[in-house]
Amino acid sequence: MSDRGAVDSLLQRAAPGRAEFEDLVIVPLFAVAVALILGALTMLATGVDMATIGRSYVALLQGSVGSLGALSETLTAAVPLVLAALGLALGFRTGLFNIGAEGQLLMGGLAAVIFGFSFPGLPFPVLMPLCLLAGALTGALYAAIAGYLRAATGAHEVISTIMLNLISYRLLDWMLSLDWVQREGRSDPVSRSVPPNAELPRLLDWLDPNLRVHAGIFLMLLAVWAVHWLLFRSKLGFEFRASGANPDAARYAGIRASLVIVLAMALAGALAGLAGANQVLGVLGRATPGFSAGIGFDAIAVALLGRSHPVGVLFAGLLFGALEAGGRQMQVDAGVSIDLIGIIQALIIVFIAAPLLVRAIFPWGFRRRDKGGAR
Amino acid sequence: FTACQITDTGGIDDNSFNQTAWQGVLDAQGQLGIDARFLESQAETDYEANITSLLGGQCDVIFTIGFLLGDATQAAALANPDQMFSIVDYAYDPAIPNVLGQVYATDEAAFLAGYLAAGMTETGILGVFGGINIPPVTIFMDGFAWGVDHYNGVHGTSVTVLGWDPDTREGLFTNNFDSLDDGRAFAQNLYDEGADIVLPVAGPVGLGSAALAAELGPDELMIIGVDADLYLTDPERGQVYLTSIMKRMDATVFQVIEQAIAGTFEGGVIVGTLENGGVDIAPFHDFEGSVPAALAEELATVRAGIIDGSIAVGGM
Amino acid sequence: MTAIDPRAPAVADLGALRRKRGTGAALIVLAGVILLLFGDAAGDATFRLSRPRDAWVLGDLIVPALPVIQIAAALTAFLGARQFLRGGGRWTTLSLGVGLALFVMAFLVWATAGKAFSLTGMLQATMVRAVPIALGGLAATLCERVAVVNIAVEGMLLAGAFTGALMGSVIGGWGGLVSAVAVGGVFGFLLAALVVTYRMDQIIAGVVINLFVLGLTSYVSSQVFAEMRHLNNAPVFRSWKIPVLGDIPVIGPMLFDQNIFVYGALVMVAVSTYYLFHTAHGLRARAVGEHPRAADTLGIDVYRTRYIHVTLGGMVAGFGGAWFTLGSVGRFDENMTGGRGFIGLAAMIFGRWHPVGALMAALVFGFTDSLQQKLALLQTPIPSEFLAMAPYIATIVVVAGLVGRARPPAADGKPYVKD
Amino acid sequence: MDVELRGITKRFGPVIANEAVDLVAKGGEVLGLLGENGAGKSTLMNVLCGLYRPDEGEIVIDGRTVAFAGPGDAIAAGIGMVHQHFMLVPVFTVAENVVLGVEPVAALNRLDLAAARAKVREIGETYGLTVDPDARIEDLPVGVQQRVEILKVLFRSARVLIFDEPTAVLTPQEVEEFFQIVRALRDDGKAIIFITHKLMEILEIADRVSVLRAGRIVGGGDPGAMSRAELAEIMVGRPVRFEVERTAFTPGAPRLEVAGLTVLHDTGEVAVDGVSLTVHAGEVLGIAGVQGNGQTALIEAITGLRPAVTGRILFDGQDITDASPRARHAMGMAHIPEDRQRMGLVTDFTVAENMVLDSYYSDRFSNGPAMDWRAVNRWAAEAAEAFDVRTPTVFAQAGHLSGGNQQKLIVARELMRDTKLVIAAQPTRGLDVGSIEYIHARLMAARAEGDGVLIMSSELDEILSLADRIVVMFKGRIVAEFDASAAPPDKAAVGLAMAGAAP
Ligand SMILES: Nc1ncnc2c1ncn2[C@@H]1O[C@H](COP(=O)(O)OP(=O)(O)OP(=O)(O)O)[C@@H](O)[C@H]1O
Ligand SMILES: Nc1ncnc2c1ncn2[C@@H]1O[C@H](COP(=O)(O)OP(=O)(O)OP(=O)(O)O)[C@@H](O)[C@H]1O
Ligand SMILES: [Mg+2]
Ligand SMILES: [Mg+2]
Repeated sequence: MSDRGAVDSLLQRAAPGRAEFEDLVIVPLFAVAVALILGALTMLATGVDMATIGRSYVALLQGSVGSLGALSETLTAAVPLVLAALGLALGFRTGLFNIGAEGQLLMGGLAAVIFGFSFPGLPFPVLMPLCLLAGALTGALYAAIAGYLRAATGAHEVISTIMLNLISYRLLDWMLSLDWVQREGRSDPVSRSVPPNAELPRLLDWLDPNLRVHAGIFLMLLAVWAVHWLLFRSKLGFEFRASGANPDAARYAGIRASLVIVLAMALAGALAGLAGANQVLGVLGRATPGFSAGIGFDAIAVALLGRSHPVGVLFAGLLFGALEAGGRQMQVDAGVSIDLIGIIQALIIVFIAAPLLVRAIFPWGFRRRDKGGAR
Repeated sequence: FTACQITDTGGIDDNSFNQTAWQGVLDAQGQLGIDARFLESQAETDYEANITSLLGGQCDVIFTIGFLLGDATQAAALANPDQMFSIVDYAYDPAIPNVLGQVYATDEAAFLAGYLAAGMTETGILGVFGGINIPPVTIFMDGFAWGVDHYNGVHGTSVTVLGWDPDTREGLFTNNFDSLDDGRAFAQNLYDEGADIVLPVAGPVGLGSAALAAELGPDELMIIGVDADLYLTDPERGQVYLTSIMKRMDATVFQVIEQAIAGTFEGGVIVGTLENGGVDIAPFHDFEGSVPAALAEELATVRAGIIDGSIAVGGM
Repeated sequence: MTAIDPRAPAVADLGALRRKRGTGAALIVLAGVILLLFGDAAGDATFRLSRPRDAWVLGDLIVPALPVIQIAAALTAFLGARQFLRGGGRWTTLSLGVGLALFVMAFLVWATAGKAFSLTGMLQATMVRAVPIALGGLAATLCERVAVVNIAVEGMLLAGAFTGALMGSVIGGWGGLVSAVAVGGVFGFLLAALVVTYRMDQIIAGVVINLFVLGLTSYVSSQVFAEMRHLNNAPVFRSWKIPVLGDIPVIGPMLFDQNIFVYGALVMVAVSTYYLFHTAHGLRARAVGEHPRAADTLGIDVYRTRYIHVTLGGMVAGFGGAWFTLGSVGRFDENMTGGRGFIGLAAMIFGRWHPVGALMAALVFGFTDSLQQKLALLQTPIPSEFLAMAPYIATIVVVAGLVGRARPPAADGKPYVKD
Repeated sequence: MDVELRGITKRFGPVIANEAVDLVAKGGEVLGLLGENGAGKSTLMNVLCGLYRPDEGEIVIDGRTVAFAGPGDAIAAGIGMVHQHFMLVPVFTVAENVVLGVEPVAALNRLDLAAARAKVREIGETYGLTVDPDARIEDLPVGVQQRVEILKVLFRSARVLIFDEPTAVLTPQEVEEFFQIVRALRDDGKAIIFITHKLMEILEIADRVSVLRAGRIVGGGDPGAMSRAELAEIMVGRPVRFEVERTAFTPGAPRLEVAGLTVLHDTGEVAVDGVSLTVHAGEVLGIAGVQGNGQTALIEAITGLRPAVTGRILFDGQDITDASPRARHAMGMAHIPEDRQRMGLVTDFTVAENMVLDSYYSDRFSNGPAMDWRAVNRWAAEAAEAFDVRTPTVFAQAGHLSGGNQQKLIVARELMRDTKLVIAAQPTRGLDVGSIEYIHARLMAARAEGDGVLIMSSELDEILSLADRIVVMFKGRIVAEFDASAAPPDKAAVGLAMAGAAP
C-alpha cells in the first residue's frame, strides 16, 4: 500500500505567495493607477489645465462613490455589465470567445418587454420572474444558434456572434415597427412600456425618488454565486472547463463536447439575456433601438479584466460601473468629456492582460516567472 | 443661476439641432451672466442617467433637447417637482407644472422652402430624407411636400418629391442622427434618381449630404439646411445651401432662461411660428442672385398668406 | 495466418455526395421560392443605365417583369436538377452562386415592376460602400496570413478616419491621407508588439485596441473638435474620372469614375494578391502563418515577418479609415466606422483569406447596402431590415461551411513562442 | 567538414538542459547521440542549428569559432537539421517546402517555381530521393515526408546533417531504406548526427556514439566495442532489463470480440474495412502496422470515440457497438490514448483533475451535481504515489510534468481501478528506456490479473516483446496474424506484412 506520509505531502497546498498577491491585488491596482495617470496626460495634451484635471478626478470619485446617489448610479450601471460578463466568462472558461453578448442582450431585453406588456394582468410575483425568464430563455436560444453552429459545423463563434449581433440590430428595428410591439401613437421605433407590475422594484426610492438602484443587484449577486459554484464546484463546470482547455481530451473523457458547447453558449446567452431584461425591467421600461448601449461589448472587457473568474468579474463590473457613473459627473463638473473613461478602461485592460508588458515597463516592480496572458 | 443642457446623441457640435439650442444658453451666458453646463448623450439609454446626474440642486433649469428625451424628462419632472425643466420638441398633455415644452410650427417654414425648391429645380425632382420617423422630423418633410404641391398648384407644374409621402407617411430615414456617411449616401441615392435639391432632416447627418453637394457643385446639387442657418454654421460648404429651414431654438431657450430668472417660469408650451419668428427660412446668401425676383416675390406672398391664415399649411 | 488482401479501400466520399445532393435540393427549393414570392409581378421593370450627363447615353433597360422572373425560376430549377444528378466538385459552389444571383435578379425585377431606378447609380454606390469593407478585409487578410488574428481592424479604421480628418484639416488632403496610413501602421505595430513581443492573447489585444481608439477619438472629438471646428474640416478627395474608360456605360462609373480610395483599394488588392501568392516573400509570409516553427528553422524571422505584415495591415486599414473622412464627408464623427471593420473580417472569411475574395465579398455587402436604399425609394413590401440582414446570414452560412469549408491559415491566432 | 561544440550550456529558467557539453562531428562519419527523455539532446541540436542561443560555450566549424544569430546563419554555415517533428508546411507543395527561405526568384521577387522543381529533381536523382515536386505535403505518407525533409537540407547544401529521432515513424523496411540514404550521405563526406532511443539502430549505423544524461555527456566511444546493455546502463545510470517479465500464457474467455467492423475517417473515406478480432482474458493482442493504416480509427471505434458503420463489438459478451465511451469505461475498459498531450491530458488542469478526467462523474468523486474535491484530491495523491508519478503536489499543472511522468499519470488513471480490458495505443512512444520498462511491467501486471490487453504500436520491437498474438493492419484490413505465445515470430515476416507485401 502507499506510504501515508508521501501521500500527505502530495496533498500539501502551496501557501498563496507573493506571485498570487501580485496577480490579484498589486497588478490591478497598478493598472488603475497607471491608466489614471495616462488619462491625465491625455487631458493635458488636449489643453485641459491642471486645476481642471484635479477637479475632474475629484468629480470622478464623487460621482462614483461620493454619495448615496453616486453609489446608486454605480450599482445601476454595474448590474448589467456583471451579468453579461459572467456569461462571457463562462464561455471563455469553456474555450468559447463569445462576442455576441450585445445581440443576446438585445433579444433578451426585447423578449422581456414583450412578455411584460402582453400579460399586464398577471400579479407582480408571477409576472416579473416570468419576464426575467423570458429574457434569459430568448438570450439562451439566440446564443445557442452560434453554439450549435460551432458544435455541428465548427463555424467559429467569433464571426458567427459578430454576425448575430448585426442581425439582432435589424431584427430589433423591425420588431419595434410592428403594430403590436410599437407604442400606440408613435411612428418611431419604440416599444410599448413595461407594466409597473413587471418592473424590478427600486430599492431606495422611498429615500429619494432619484435613487435608481433596483432589485437587479440581488440578481447579480445570485448570478455571481451560481456561476462560481457551477464552474468550480459542479460536475458540469468540470466538463465546461475540460472542454474549454482541451476538447479532444474532453471527448476522450466521455464528455459530450457538442452538448457542452451548446450548453455553455446557451448559459452565456441566458445571462446576457438576463442583463437585457434587467435593463428594460429595472431601468428603461421599454425597448428602443440600441437600448443595449454597448453593454455587451463593455462586458467583454469586464470579463477579461475579471480574468473570467466570477468574483473577479464582480469587481471588474463594479469598477466599470463606477467609472461610468463618475465619468458623467466629471463631464458635468469639469467639462471633461466622458469619453475619457473609454481610454482609461482600455488602458487598465492592457496592463492587466499583458503582464510581460508591465514588467517591461517596470522591471524593478515585478519579478515574476514567465506566465502567459490572462485567462 | 445655472442652466444645464442634455443633448441627444447628435452631440453639442452638430452644427444644427443641439448646437442651436446650446447657442441660446450661450447667449444667456453672455448677456445675463449665468453659468452653463452640458452633458452629451452617448446612447439613447443615457437620457435618464444624464438627467439624474444633473439633479440635486446643481442646475436651476435643465434643458432636454429632443423628442426622444420626452419620457425621461417626464419621469424626472414628476419625481422632482421643484426642478425647472424645459424640453425642445415635446409638449405634454396634460401639461406638467414644472416643464415648459418648446415646439415649432416647422411645417410653415418648410412650406416656404418647398415652394422655393419647386421653383428652383431644373430636373423637376426634389429629394428629402429624415433621421428618425418622429413628428418633429416629419413635420419638416410634410411642410416641404405641401409647399411643393402648392407650387405645382399655382404654376401647373409637376415637380415631384422623392423620399417622403405625407399621405402614407413612408419615406427615407437613416434611423440615426449621427452618421454623416449615411447623409452622403442618401443624398447620392436621391441625386442618382434625378433630384437636384435635397432636404436632409437629420441634424448633423445633413453635413454628409452637403459634402456630396460641395463635391458635385451647386449647379448639380443644392442642399436645404435645417434647424440653424447652415450657411453660417457650416461656412466651408456654404455655397451649397439654397436656404435653411430655421427653428429658432436659441431664441426660445433664451426666452425660457429669462423667464426662469425673472421667476415667471410656468409649465406649458411655447410654440414657435412663422408669425412670432420662432421658425423661418434663412436668406439665400450665395444664391441671392440666382433666385428669380418673381419667385422671391411669390415667396413673400405665400409667407404673408401663411401668417394671415389665407394659405393653409396642410395637404390638399 | 490469414491471406493478404491488398485491395484498396472503397472510397465512399459520403460528405461530397451529401453536399452535392443538398445543394441540388436547395436550388430546386429556391426556384420554387422565386415563383412563390415574386410570381405576382406585373408590368415592366425599368432600369436606368445612364445618368443625365454621361458621354454615351444608353437607353433605359426595360424588361417585362413576370416572364423574366419565370425564366429565372426555370434556370434555377434546371441548375438544381443538374446538380442533384451529376454535379459535385467546383460545380457545387458555382451552381449555388449562380442560383443566388438569379434569385437576386428576380427579386430586383419584382421590386422594380411598374417603376424605375438608376442601376448605374446603384452599382457605383455598391463600389463606394464596398471600399472600407474591402480594405478592412484586406488588412485582416494580411494579418491572418501570418497567423495574427486582427479583431482591431475596426479600431484601425476608426483611427484612420480620425487622423484623416484632423491632419487633413491641418495640412491638407494628401497630408491627411499619409498621416492616416501612418497612424494605421502605428496601431498595427502596436498590435504586433502586444501579441508578438508581449504575448497577449490576440483577441484580447484586438478588443483593447478597439476600445482604446474608440475612447481616444471620441474624447478628442468631443473635447477638442467641439471647440475648434477648423480642426475637423478636411477637404474631400473628389472623384477622378479616368478618360475614356470612365465613359463606358454602366461599369465605367462603377470602376473608373471614382475617387482615389476606390482606385487604391483595387490596386492594393491586385498587388497583395501578386505578393502573397507569386513572390518569394509572400511564400515566406504564408509559411509563417501555416507553420511558424518550420519557417523559423529555415531562418525566416517569424517575429519580424509578423511585425511587418501586421503593420502593413494596419496601414491598409488606416487608408481604408481615411475613406470615411477624406473620401466621403470631410468630418470626423464619434464611432463613424459603425462596425464596418467587423464586416471586413467577415468579408475576409467569406473571401477565404484571399484579397480578391475579400473584395468580392465586400462588393456583396456593398450591393445589399445600396440596394436597400433603392428599395426604400421603391417602397417594396419586404421590410428593408431583412435585406440588411441578408449578407450577415450569408456570412454565417459560409462560415458554417454549408457551402464549403473555408480553411484559415493553420497557425491562425496562436502565439509563437521561440524558446 | 568538422563541427565542434565546446562547453555548451543552455538553461530554461531554472532547468539546465545542457551543461558544459563537448561534442565533435566529423565529415564522413555518423555520430550517434543517445539519452533518456529530457536528457537535452534536442536542445543541444537546436543550439547547433541556430534555433537556440547557448548561455555558455561556443561552436567551432573547421577550426573557426562561429556565432549564430538564428537558423539562417547555421544554414549558411552548412548545418541542416531534420527535426523530431517534421517542419513542413502541409498546404505547400514539395517544391515550395524545399525552396522556402532560399527561393530562386525572377524579376519583381517573382517565385521561380520551374527552377525549384528542376533542382528538386536533380538532388533527388543524386541521392535516390525521388519525390514528385508538385505533390502537396499533406497528401504524402510519412516516409516520403521525411525524404522531403532530407531534400530540404541538401538543397541548402548542408554538410552537417542532424537527424532527431528519424526512425520513430518508419516501418522496418523504411528504416532500412533510410539507412541506405544515410550511408550514401556519409560516403559523400557529410557529417551526420543521429539521435535515437533505439540502441539497436545505434549499433547498426553509428561510427561513434555519445551519451547524454541530465544535460551532460556521460560516456561514449565506438559502438562496435559496446553491447546494448552497456549502452543502456550509461544512458540511465543503472542496469536495465530488456526482457519483459511475463507469466505463463493462459488465455481465458473472450473479453473483446470485434466482428466485421467498418469505420470511416472524418472525410468519409473507409479507415477500417471489415475487421474482426478477439482479445481473451489474460492475453495481450498486439496490433502492428505503419501509422495511417487504420489502427487509430479501430481503437477509437472500440473505445466509442468513433461510430461503427457496420459490424459489432462485444465486451464480455455484451453488445457495446452503440454504447457511449462513458458506458464502456464504466464496464471496465481502460484506454491509454495514442496522443497523450492531445487526448490523454488537459495540460492546463492539475494532476488531481487529470486523475479523475474520465471518472469525475462517478459517485465516488461527486455528490449529486457537485464535485467532491476532497475525495478527488485524496485519491489522486494515492494514485500518484502508487504509480510513481513524480510531481510536487497533486495541485501542480499536468502540463508541467515531463513526458514520461505525463504518461505515467495516464497509466495510473487508467489502471488504478478495476479493469477488465486495457487498450493501450502507442503506450511508450517517445519515452526513454526507464519509463518504458515501468509501463511494460504495469501492462503485464494487468494481463496477469486476467485483463485482456490490446496494444497498438508502430514500434515493432515493443509488439514483439509484449504480445501473445500479433495482427498486422494494412490499409484498414487485417492482413496477417502471428502466434507469439510460445516464441516471437520472425521480425522480417511481420515487417513485410506491415508494408503490405505477401509473406
Ligand atoms: N522551451 C523549453 N522551455 C523550458 N524547458 C525546456 C524547453 N525545452 C526543453 N526544456 C527542458 O529541457 C530539458 C531537455 O529537453 P530536450 O527536449 O532537449 O530533451 P530530449 O533529450 O530531446 O528528450 P526527448 O527524448 O524526450 O526528445 C528537459 O528537462 C525539458 O523539459
Ligand atoms: N483540485 C482542485 N481543482 C479545482 N478546484 C478545487 C480542487 N480542489 C479543491 N477545489 C475547490 O474549487 C474551488 C475553486 O475556486 P477558487 O475560487 O479557489 O478558484 P481559483 O482556484 O481561484 O480559480 P482560478 O485558478 O481560476 O483562479 C476552491 O474553492 C477549492 O475548494
Ligand atoms: Mg482565483
Ligand atoms: Mg527530443
